[in-house]
Amino acid sequence: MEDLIKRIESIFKVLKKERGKRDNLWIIEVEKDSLHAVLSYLKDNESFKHLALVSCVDWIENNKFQLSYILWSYQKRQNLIVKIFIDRDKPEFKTVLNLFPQAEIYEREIRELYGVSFEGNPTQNEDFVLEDWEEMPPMRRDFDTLKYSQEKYGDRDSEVQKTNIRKIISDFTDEWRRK
Amino acid sequence: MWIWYKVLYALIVVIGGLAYGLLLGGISRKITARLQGRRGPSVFQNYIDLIKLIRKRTAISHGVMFFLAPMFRLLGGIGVLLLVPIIANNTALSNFSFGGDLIVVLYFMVFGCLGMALGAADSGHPHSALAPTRGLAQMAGYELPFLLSVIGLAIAHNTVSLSNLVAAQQGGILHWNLFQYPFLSIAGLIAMLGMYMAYPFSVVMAPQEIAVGPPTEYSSTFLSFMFTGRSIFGVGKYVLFMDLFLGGATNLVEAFVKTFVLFLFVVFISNVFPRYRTEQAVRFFWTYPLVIGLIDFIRIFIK
Amino acid sequence: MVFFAASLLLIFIGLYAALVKRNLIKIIIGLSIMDTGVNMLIISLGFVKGRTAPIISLKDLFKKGSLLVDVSKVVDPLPQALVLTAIVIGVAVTAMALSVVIRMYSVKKSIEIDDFKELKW
Amino acid sequence: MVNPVVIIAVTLIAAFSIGIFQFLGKKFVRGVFWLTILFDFTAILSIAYGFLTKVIKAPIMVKIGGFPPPIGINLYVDQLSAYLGVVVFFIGAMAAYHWINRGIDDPEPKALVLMLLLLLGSTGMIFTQDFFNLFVFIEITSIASYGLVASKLDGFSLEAAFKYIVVGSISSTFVLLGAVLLYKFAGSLNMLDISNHINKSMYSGGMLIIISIMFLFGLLIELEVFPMNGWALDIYQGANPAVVAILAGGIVKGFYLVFVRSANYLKFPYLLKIGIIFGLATYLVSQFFAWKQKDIRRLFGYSSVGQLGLLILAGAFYINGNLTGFAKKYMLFAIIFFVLNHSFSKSTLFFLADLFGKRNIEEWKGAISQNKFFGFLFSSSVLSMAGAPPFLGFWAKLFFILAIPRQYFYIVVLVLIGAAAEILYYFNLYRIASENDGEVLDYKGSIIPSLFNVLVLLGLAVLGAYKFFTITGMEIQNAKFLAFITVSAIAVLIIGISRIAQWILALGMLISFSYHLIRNQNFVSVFNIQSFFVILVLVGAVIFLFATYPLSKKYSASFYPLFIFTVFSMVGISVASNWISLFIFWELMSWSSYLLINQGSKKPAWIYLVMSAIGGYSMLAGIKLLSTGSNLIPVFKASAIAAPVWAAILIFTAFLVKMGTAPLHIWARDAYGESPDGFTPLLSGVLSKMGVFGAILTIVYLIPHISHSNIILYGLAWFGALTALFMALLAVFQEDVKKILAYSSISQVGYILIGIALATSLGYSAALYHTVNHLIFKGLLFVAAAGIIYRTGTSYLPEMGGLIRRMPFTFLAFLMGIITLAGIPPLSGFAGKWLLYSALLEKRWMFILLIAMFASIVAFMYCYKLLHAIFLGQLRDKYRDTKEVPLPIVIIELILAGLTMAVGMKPSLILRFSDKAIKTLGFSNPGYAYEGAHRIVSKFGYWNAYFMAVFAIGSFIIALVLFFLVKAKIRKVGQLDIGYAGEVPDSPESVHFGYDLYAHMRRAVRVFIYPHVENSYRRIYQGLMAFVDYTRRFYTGDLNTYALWVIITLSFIFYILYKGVF
Amino acid sequence: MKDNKYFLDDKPDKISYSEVWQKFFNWARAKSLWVVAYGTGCGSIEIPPMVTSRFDAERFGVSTVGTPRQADVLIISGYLAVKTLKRVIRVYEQMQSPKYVVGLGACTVNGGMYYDSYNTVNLVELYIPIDVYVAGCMPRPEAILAGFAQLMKKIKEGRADGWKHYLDNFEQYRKNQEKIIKNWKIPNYNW
Repeated sequence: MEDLIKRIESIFKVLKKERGKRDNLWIIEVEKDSLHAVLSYLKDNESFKHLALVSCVDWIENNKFQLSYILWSYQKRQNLIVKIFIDRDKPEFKTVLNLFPQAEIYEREIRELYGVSFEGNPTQNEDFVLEDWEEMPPMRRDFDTLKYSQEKYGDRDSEVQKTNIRKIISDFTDEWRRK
Repeated sequence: MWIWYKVLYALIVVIGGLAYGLLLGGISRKITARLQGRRGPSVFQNYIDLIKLIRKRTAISHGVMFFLAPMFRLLGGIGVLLLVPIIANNTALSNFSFGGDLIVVLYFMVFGCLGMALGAADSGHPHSALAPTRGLAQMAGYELPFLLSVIGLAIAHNTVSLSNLVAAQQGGILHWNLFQYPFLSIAGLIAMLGMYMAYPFSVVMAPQEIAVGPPTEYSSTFLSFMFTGRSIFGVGKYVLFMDLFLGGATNLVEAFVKTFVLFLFVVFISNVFPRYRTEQAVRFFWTYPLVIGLIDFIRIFIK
Repeated sequence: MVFFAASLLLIFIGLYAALVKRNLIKIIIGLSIMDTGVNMLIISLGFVKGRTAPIISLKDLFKKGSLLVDVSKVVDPLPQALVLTAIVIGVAVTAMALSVVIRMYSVKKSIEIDDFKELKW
Repeated sequence: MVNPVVIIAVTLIAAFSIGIFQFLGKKFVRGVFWLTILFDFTAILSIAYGFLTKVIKAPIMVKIGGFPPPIGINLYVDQLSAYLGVVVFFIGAMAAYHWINRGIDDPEPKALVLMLLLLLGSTGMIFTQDFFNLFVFIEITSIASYGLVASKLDGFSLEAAFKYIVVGSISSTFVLLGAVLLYKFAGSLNMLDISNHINKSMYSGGMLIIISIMFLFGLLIELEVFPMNGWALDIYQGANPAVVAILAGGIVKGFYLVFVRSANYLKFPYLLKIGIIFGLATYLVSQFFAWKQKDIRRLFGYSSVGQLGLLILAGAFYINGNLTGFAKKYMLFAIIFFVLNHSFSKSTLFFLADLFGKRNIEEWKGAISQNKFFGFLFSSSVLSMAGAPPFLGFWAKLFFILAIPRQYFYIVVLVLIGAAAEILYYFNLYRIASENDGEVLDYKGSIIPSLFNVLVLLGLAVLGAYKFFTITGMEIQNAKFLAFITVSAIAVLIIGISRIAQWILALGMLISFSYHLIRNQNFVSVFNIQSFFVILVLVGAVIFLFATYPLSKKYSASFYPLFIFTVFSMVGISVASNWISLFIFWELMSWSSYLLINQGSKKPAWIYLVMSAIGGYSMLAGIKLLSTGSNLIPVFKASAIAAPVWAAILIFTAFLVKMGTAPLHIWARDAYGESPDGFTPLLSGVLSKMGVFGAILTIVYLIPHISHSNIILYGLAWFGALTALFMALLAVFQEDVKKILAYSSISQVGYILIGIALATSLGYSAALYHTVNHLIFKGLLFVAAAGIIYRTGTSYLPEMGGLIRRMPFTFLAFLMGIITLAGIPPLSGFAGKWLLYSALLEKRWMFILLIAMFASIVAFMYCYKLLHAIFLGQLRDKYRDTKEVPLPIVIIELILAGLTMAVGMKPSLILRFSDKAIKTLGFSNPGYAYEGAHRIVSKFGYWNAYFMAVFAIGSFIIALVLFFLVKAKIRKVGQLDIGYAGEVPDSPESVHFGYDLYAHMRRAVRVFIYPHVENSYRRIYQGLMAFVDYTRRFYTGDLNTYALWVIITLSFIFYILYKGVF
Repeated sequence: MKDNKYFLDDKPDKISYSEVWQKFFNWARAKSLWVVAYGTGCGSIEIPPMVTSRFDAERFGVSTVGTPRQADVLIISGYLAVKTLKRVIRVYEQMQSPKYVVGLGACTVNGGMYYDSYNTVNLVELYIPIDVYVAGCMPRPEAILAGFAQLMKKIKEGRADGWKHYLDNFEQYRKNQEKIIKNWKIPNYNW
């Protein structure tokens, strides 16, 4: 796996590399302009034929969106995550549909939930999960779901004890991480 | 004047048939539940269901055929029950069997099915339209052994009058067609399984697969009529098979016992077999029961 | 008998040409030979050895002093009359055939049968 | 009256003067030519007229040079020569006109000279009395023909001409040899003289055989007999069509006359054998080789050659066949009719082929359909050529078949096979020509010669019919009726400008005819099986004709005439009193219905025609078997004597074809499904019942008198049962409304066949009842289908759906029809089933009973499919504004639906008629009895229709009342308001279940519905085609081979003579 | 989609009735509950155990049907998104009166653990009249049966008139529904 990363480094500029939680999982960060080249190289020369997922992370602190392309090689049985950062104020990127047709639906999902538009994806503006959503994309971290929920769906005015679930969950996960 | 007595008796028979049919349905549900290790509903559950259905407040209709189909269904059921003699040569319980003979009954049995199929098709629901095609295909399957046994018996006894058929079987249990012509009877009884559309031949209704088959769009009063028709039809068919194979009945108790035995036969078979696909059912009917029945059929043909 | 054999031989030669030769002109020659054979046969039918031709000259007429001719002296005249007609017809046919062949040659620049097999089946 | 020699002399002088004075210009040349033709024609016509009016009583004998017969050359003109001369000159004139009109080949004067020489030669050939003179005239004719054939001066014509020259030379060599050897043998050249001198015993010597064979063989080559006719076909293909027209239409007939006459004078004893061998071989081989032919002229050439073969056969029988009495007369007329028919129709066909200009038959698409008048001429000639009644060819063929002695039955069979093959390829051409999708094509040139020819043909058709009926002495009422039919059809055709007027006239005719019939006391009082079917036909026809009103504007002007023709010919069938008149009207019906179906779709019509032809001709063969020495026209009742098994089977085949019984059903699906919608009800409801009628006649009059009749009847019942079952099964998987109904029709007729095959009174009751009932409900269904197709524009079931909302009345009627079809009790369908089953039980035919009952169960499947796919389910957007079907159709539908209800309650409405009819079949009772007013009792069971109806309706009303008592609040909802797993369906199409409804069933019955029979037919046809395609390479196009075959044939003749095969 | 070609466009009538033998019929209705289980959320996995051998709801007359036309009871089995709500409304309106709704799980009560989700309906009774809520995340089959017992009791007492309430306050319900469902693509009333 390290050889692979070295080979990539010899061709492309790798900003950051990191071993994942398994031996066969590595994460590299590349420049956003070279992503297509990298993916194309990986697909054609390194047998990463399968794009398992495209995901998005909202780094609101850095004013960035991170796009992660998770690749899988059936031959080598290796995962490689290629990530890039795009400007959060200008959430636009180019589609990888020409390399991986299955990216269509992932990009549609990201478009709906994060508002990142992918130039060249013809179906990106269709509904993915939500029907007729008109607000801010709901997975952005500056979207206040509680407020929205209360405004839109109301709240039961009863003696049900309200717990801040979010706090509990974050406490729980913090604790779990600490271990 | 006698015709009005007949009508009166007929009413009683129909109401009795309905009660009996609903009860059989309840018992069937109970038996199924017990076989599955459940307590199951009360044996009177079908009565309750019927009452509830009748007293639903609203109903929808899709068109004229949709509207009339439950009536056809009920008419088909009543027709079959009333055209077969429950107790032959009994003023009250031979029903209207003077109106026609076995051939009439055979064709009248289709009346209700066709009516229901048309209503189902009129509802515009694709599942409702699909189910009758399955039903008719399966009918083409089971009618062949059934007709085989019926024709065999008719030729053997030189009659197609049901009363005469019953009369020919009197005089002891060994005179029953079941024992006189065992292979024909087996073919006929297997065909009966298909006729009741119980498992393994339940592809028509096929609950959960195509909603509930033909009556998918039916509700409330319409459904109650279908339910009624189906119950009465079921009883009518049991009586028919009783007359054909089990020697008919000389009194009501005997009729109840014999039909109940037939009923148990259907219920127990249906509870231990999974569902056939349409073409599997058709192939089944065109092979085993047919071949079995042909043994007696040829015997009669040669004789 | 010799005439018979010879004429039959001629007829068969003609037929042979018609059957075997691939050249149109040769076939026509064969037909002519066949014609000749038939004509010879016709002549031979009327021929009686030792008799003269059935030609009546004025001299003969006046010599005998009557119009009657001694029929026993001459051969049967009818076949000779017939053969004249037949020869004429044969010539006509040959002429016709040759003119057709000329036309055929002008169309296809060939007089071989193999080039004239378009009409078939 | 003119001296015949003048004709020859004038023609000769004219020919030479044209040749000499051609510098005087085109006008002079043409003037002389036409004047000569006119003179010759007038002259010969006057002679012929003299013969016709019996002014000239004896044959004319012209002594040239005043010498008496044995010495000089004589012309001998008898009746036949004169008539043939008229024909030759007529065709010649027409061909010349056509030729000049189409642009005669250069140089024109020479061509006209050759034409005159040709006519001169053929006239002389017909007239001469001298063998050598005959040779001379033959040569004149031949040389003229060589020139004419070559006159086009292109590769094809020159090639053909050269082949002709070579083979012709060989032929004339033989003729010459024969003539001179004859002179040597007999010492004379005069035909009569020779004839007087020789007798049959001289043939034992051997010399005369060789001589005769030489002579006749030469003529046989000219007559284009089988192995030696490659050159002739090449001429037909390659030469100018005008030349071919005169050759095929006139000159060859001259050769034929010469051949027959010479053989007669020579008392040639082996003529019959030679005629049978070569005539039959020529006829059959060319009829089959033509199948694969793509060049239309060569196709016609094959046909001509075939006709010549038939003529040789006929001539051989006439001269040498030991025919006596009527048979001889029949054969003579057969020959005359064949000659006339072939001359006029074939020359017309060649003219038309030239006018249209296309050689490949595939390029003939649209030739008929786009040029109406051209189409009329073409159709008339083709119909006449193929022997369709009432054209001359039909009478010729009929005479021929009747005249052939019974011991030569195999000839009858082979000739009829050839006739069927001829129909196959002629109407393949006709099919292509009547296709409608080609681009607009027009013919070039004048159609006047063709028009004259066709007018003559039509006149000859009348003559033929007149002669046939007068000579055979069949009842004059047949002839009258045929005339009546024709006149009616022509009357309807004439007012073809307006379809409405045609409709009114046709309807008026039918109704007034029916009224006339009912007023006829004789008809009403003697009610028998025939009256039953007459009434059936007329009632059905009136009803279905009435329903065609809204559809009429789609149809061509010939629709109603043909409709009338079909209907009246069915009446003719029903009232026929002997087999021959039955056959005549049967053929009329087949052909007119073919033309009607052809207006809808071409290929199915063609298959229908071929199957009908096979059926019709097998019937004719069967009838031939029934005839005895003196009795050539078998009557129904008298035919009881010694009817062989094969006669019954052959006659039955025709009826089985019309009934569509498997395995003869292959025509039916598409013919029913794609015929004009206005005609299909008649086709299904009435026309197929003619098969039933015929079957009843056969079983009543023929079957009881043959051995093994029980086995035959049982076999028939099996055929009926299997038809009923498998056609029903096939119907289930059709996706076209009319095709479902088509298969259903065949299936139902299968039931009727079972009933007939039972041959018991109850069986007949069932059959007759079901016949009427099938007319009612299948007519109803087809009429309704016609209306639906009219409104929706499609007959494809998956395209329909939900039409109950737009066409409630049609749905009601259709539902009634379907319930009747399914045989469910309260309506009339059940009675037929009950009677049939009772009859089967009575006879203990258990297996057939099982299959029949099971078939009716299968029928439910397609019944449901029809109702569902047309009327139920989701209504499509495009039919949202569709209206109810047109009013006349609704009226008919409701009348028929009412009838089914009425009959369902009271089956005696039909049964009282069928009872009467059955009594005339020789049964004392109808097989069942009435018990009380309504209860019908058979030996096995009983059935009370009235009670059933009252019971069903009563119960229904009670159920309905009950329902309204307890019903909930009902809302009628929209069509897409269905429980669809919470979703909203987006269009009706997405939730309509309409295509391949029985896909699951298909998996179970795949082996039964696989088109085995169609495929077998296709394989046979393709196999024959391949065989023909291979064997027709026999005509290599190589001159040497042609010459070789001449020699081989001659050797063959001598060989078999030597072996003493004769 | 508001095209009356395909759909019946009328609003339902209000129903007011009085019945002879009311109690008897209510008893029958209570003893014969046909359930259309509309699997909206994780509760749908709890329905099968309820009707199979261990818990055997059929002994109470509760059985399942495959079509809303014949059903008496609609089980909203948990978490209800806006998107699903549309379908639930359609299914509910296609059922024939009298009809009852059982809300299953905490999510239907107040959103449960998704109370602050952007897409979970917190108060289902604003949109569909709920007759019985069964609390729990998820409730076990016993709890569901208890809920059914409650429903039966209500029906017998004649208090299970959510359906009537829906018809009577149809405009109000529809207003609530339209408030959260932006683009109303289903017919005015789902007959």
